[in-house]
Amino acid sequence: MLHTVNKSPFESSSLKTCLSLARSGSDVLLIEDGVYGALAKSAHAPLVTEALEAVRVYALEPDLKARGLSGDRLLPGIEVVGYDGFVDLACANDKIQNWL
Amino acid sequence: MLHTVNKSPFESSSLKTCLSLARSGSDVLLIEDGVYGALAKSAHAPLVTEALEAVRVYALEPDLKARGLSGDRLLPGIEVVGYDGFVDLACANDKIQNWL
Amino acid sequence: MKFSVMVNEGPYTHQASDSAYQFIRAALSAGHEIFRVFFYHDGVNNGTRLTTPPQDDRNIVNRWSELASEHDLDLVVCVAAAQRRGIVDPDEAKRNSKDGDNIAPGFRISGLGQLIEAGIESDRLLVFGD
Amino acid sequence: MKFSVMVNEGPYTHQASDSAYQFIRAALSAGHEIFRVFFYHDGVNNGTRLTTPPQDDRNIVNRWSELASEHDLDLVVCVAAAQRRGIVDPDEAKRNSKDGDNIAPGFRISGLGQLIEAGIESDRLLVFGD
Amino acid sequence: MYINRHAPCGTVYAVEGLEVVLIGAAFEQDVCMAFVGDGVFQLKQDQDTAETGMKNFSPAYRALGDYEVNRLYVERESLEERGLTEDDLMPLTWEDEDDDWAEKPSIHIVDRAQLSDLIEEQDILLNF
Amino acid sequence: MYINRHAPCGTVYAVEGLEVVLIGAAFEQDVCMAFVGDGVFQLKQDQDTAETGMKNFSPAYRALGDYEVNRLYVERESLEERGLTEDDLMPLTWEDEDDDWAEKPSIHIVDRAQLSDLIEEQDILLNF
Repeated sequence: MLHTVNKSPFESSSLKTCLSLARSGSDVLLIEDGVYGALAKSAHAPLVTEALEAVRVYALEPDLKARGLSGDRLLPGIEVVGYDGFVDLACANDKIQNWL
Repeated sequence: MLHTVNKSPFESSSLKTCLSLARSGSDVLLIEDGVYGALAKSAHAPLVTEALEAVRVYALEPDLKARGLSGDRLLPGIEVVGYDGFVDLACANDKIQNWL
Repeated sequence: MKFSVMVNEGPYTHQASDSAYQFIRAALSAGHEIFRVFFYHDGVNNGTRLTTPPQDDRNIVNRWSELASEHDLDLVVCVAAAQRRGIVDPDEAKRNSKDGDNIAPGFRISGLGQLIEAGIESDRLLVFGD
Repeated sequence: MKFSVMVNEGPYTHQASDSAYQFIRAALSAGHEIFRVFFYHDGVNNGTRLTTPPQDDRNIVNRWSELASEHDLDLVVCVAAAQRRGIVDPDEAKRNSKDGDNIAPGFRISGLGQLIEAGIESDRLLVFGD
Repeated sequence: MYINRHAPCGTVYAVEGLEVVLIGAAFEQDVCMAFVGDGVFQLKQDQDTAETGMKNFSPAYRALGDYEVNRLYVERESLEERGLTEDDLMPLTWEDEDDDWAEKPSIHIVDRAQLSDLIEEQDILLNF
Repeated sequence: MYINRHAPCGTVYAVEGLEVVLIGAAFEQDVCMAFVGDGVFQLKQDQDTAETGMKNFSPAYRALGDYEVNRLYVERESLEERGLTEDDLMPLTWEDEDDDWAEKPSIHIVDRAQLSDLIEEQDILLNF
């Protein structure tokens, strides 16, 4: 199952709710302001690091670049994908939950 | 100084930011979904209880009623006001900060 | 006391427009003056006359128009925000070659300077939004 | 693969409309089919032809119209949400006694059934919003 | 499954979400709803919007049973975090035609793990 | 004082807020800005929106100095919570005409208590 999160974890509970309900083996894609959840050294880094043991976490590259975040600022283990990768994830998972 | 907060503390950091920056002696008025911050027994009750030692906290009655919250569900020390009370607070304070 | 009010969210979508309306009514009842209501961000969507809300619901746009006419309120829609969102009056329609306009009675389109002026001229500026 | 996409926020105000557009372009490039794009909540505001964004910015509404014409996309604006927000086509204008319409080329107004159908008929339904 | 995560009055998401559920039920889809986070406030009893001038749409939840939407899952952890209990929620019911039209409760309190399982069982998920 | 609390790209609040600041400066008001919470992301270096198709408005912050908006207060706690440091921010400057047009930094990192004092000193507060 693919989960998308589009809100900053500093301003919304979406990421926390998503990670608390996503089953082991799920894909979680961070888009729009959701990509702030990928930041290393942030207050939410431990939450995401722990989640990485059970789910795969992706971040959308165009949205990272738009916000001035380069790959070396991200938590290790997070995969960076483009819109083509987003489409592939949507195909590879038979269900999608967009946490808005 | 009058501060207004219009977002649920469960979904937004507005209330926390407001209370961390409001000076002692300020008035804080909870409106719209902000009135959920007035709930007793909620996870945010300790934050608001502590704040009540330094600031006055008000909640807008029409917005409480719209959400099915009666006075006996609120933290002790929170004052309930109507729109007329909102206008009075805006007059009594020479500055207003609306935390949107 | 002289108030100005800024409305930053569209009708129905967010309670901000309702809250601003109720605050202004209460302020007028208490004998205060409303210098200006300034609509910014999605708030500009309060100013379209093309809405048709459900019959058993409030008509937010008409309510603003009626309040403006009763109390001679100055309802100003920000031009830059309105252009992004498709709120136009006859002048704007002409200037941008649009084939029609949708501004509601009692609203006028003007610049952000009107907001700055409202902040300077009023005793209090309140903001309702998201 | 057959995709449908739901867009719940207006243009410019929120990135949702941009994200949906970029996703659809990428899906089409990869050879997938877009069954329908359904505009709900403030998303209906993507369908007004009265916007005039700054000249150095993208024109979101025109971009949707062009994509629809190039790829024969079905862009559906929810009627109930559109009525609350003042998005009308000529039929709706007549039915609700409005003196004009503002629907952009390539968009059509229809009911929520179109969303349910899109959910049933498509392999995947993605939602972009706030 | 419709996942409801927004409080009822501050924004239109809850109302317009409910409109989708009612239309979706007419398509004879097997429909259920989940209430998580501030979404649990949608089911709070005694909502009275008169003094805000807004329309009170909370009675519409009582119609869900008539549309055969009778599985409303409410996350226990979300209630507790908000200091609410099941008694704070509207007593929503439906009539079971296979059981002599017996009136049965529509609201089911589930914990996070159960909700996670329920989400995984669904074909289509919509979030309001 | 303009208090900026929204991240830059996800919503229009930051852009439209900046438009107000630039217009306000033209009125020769004594203008300053505070960046709190996700607002600090507005000043992040190296923003490149090309692949999103959105307009990159971050260069406009560099124009603030020319409009004599040269007091940009950034809350230290907000930076730290996000794992950012002052080096992550755009190097915004202004030229002081009273000091032989010396180039001076516009960004001032302040802690929460200092920001609280600054807010209290203002006549008008607008939140974007």
